[in-house]
Amino acid sequence: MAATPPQHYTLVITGAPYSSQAPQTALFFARAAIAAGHTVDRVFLYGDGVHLASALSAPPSDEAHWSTEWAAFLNENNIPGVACIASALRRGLVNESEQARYELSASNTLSPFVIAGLGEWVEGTMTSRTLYFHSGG
Amino acid sequence: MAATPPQHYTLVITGAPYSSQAPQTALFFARAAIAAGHTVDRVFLYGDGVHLASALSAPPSDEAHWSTEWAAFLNENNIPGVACIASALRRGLVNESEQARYELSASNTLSPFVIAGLGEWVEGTMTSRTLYFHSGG
Amino acid sequence: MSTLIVIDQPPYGSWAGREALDMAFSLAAFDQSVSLLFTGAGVNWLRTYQDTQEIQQKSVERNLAAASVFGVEAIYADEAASRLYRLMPDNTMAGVTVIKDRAALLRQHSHVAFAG
Amino acid sequence: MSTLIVIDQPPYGSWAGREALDMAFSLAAFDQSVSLLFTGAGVNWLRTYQDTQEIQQKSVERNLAAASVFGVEAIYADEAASRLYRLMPDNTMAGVTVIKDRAALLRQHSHVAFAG
Amino acid sequence: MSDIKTLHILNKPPEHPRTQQCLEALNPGDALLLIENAVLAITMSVEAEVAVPVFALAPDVVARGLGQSPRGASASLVDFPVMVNLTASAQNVISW
Amino acid sequence: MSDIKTLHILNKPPEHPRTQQCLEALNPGDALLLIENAVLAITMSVEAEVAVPVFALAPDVVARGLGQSPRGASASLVDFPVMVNLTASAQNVISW
Repeated sequence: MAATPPQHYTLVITGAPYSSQAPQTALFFARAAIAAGHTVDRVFLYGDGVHLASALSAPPSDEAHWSTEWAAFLNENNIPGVACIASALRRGLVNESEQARYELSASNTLSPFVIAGLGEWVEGTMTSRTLYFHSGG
Repeated sequence: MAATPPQHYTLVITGAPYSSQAPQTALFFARAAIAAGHTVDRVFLYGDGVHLASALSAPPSDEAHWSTEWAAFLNENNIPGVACIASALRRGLVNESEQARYELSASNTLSPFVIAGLGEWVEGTMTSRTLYFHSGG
Repeated sequence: MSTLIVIDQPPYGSWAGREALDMAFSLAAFDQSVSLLFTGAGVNWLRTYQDTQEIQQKSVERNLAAASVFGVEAIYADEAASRLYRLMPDNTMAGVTVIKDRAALLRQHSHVAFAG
Repeated sequence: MSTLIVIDQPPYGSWAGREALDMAFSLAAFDQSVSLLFTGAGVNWLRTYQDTQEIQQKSVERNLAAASVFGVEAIYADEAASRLYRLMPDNTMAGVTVIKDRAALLRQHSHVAFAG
Repeated sequence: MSDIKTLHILNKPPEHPRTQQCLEALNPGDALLLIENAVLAITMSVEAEVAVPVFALAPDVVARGLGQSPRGASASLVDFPVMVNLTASAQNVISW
Repeated sequence: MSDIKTLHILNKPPEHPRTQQCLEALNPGDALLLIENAVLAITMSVEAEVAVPVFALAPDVVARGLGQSPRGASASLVDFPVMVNLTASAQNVISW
């Protein structure tokens, strides 16, 4: 197959790890895209997908740890990972400033993931090819 | 309709709040069961249902806060609320002892919810009528 | 670029549709072209007289009524699904365009995103 | 009391089936009577030669093979679903009982719990 | 009421594969309770297709704009106290 | 490859209502990529029912014990690099 010209991607993940396969498929896709010379502009977590950004996940040691695998990939490739703030607040994912604002007992966002608005997704749709990784039903 | 003899219930919730309607239906059911003189022996959170026990959820102020509504109901009626430890650890719900064991940055279990094993559910199936509140697809 | 947001899940049983609606409103807020398609069990979003007081959720009917104000270009409903769920002109909210050819509608948009 | 755990979702795409299997193993560990029913797309749990290395998940085939060791009484598969997914004796794991009448099986158990 | 053998509680929309499996599992003496997304089945008169009593949870029915039952519908609307009674008086309960 | 108008990526099992909607939306010039739960569709030879090229993601196929394609199957197995190429060369992509 002929190589395609370099593309810019925004990847949107709406399925949670350990509930759907979405974060795994998206990670394998992202690695292959980078390897092929494409650019991943950002990863946007929406709906149940925000759970991927949890710093408190502790799967059994003989299972893959999808949050830390994603975090390492984002760090290595300097890719922003953004969890939608509205989805995150409802589902108990907060950073330090939201912890303070809502007077919560802790924060639990895994670096380098950040929390921001849907504007990040809108920007993605305007400037890059946006692909969705949903729960598989 | 004739009143039925008092029953003991175990309620199992497998759907997450702000993702499924399961925790809401289960709460309305539990309130009605108590009001009718039945006993709710325990509420068991399994799978995505463990997110109900998060202490960090912050829904918009004009929406119901299902975690705190459930916590208040459990406190008022002295009902144990148990999140399955295996489901919880994968999904980033931990108490202080699991935080210490896995060297995590915080704990996020809302009192009076506790984290325990599937034995609590097995006990429920043996001694009380066990009802399931799943995600509605 | 024109975006079509597709909602094929019924209201209240899950949050996926609400969050898809937020996506549509957000695009509209940034002056991007966006329309909504309700299909499958999703057409039940469009029924009138939704009274959600007893389930303690906000009515999606009220949210949707604001769609055109927010700049959403069109609200489409799949004809077959509307018929299946007995949605008629007298119990369907105003401003909905019933369509027969979903595939053609998808082709007309350069970007399609499903709820959930 | 006898429990039937029903798995109607395929493996790997979601965790509901895995967690239902843990429920079955847990009942068996407490010496409770428990059986498994695979139906719908769930029958795909029963196919042989599952090689999950590339998706980095543990094979459910290996888990299921341990069911009888753990004390699960029976593994049932719905006949119509098995036929639909072309599960034949030569590509179905050993120890599975194919059944035609799901309703009768449900009636035979005092406690039925679905995956997810 | 105390004659219910198995109470089937369904919360999935009509298109969901579990809905068909539920309807096929209904036996004489059982009852079907529609809650959450499953109340949408009354728009297609599911109660005319099954041979057991059909109940629908009123708060879910009203929320979805189905408080005025479609013509011909005969599902009995019940509130949470009646749902509790149904579960307490049935021999078995299956949540689909 | 660069001739794909819309690449349809399906990850739902055959019974899921979105699968039927996806199959009905396929147009000449499109392609269908089965991933995750959707690869189960090759057991029922879905590629014989649709008039567009059908691809299936190999890691998902192999995980589900379908590495030895059933007789008559003609979906092309692809790896992640090819999936990337497909998405990069299609005019539009829809994730069902």
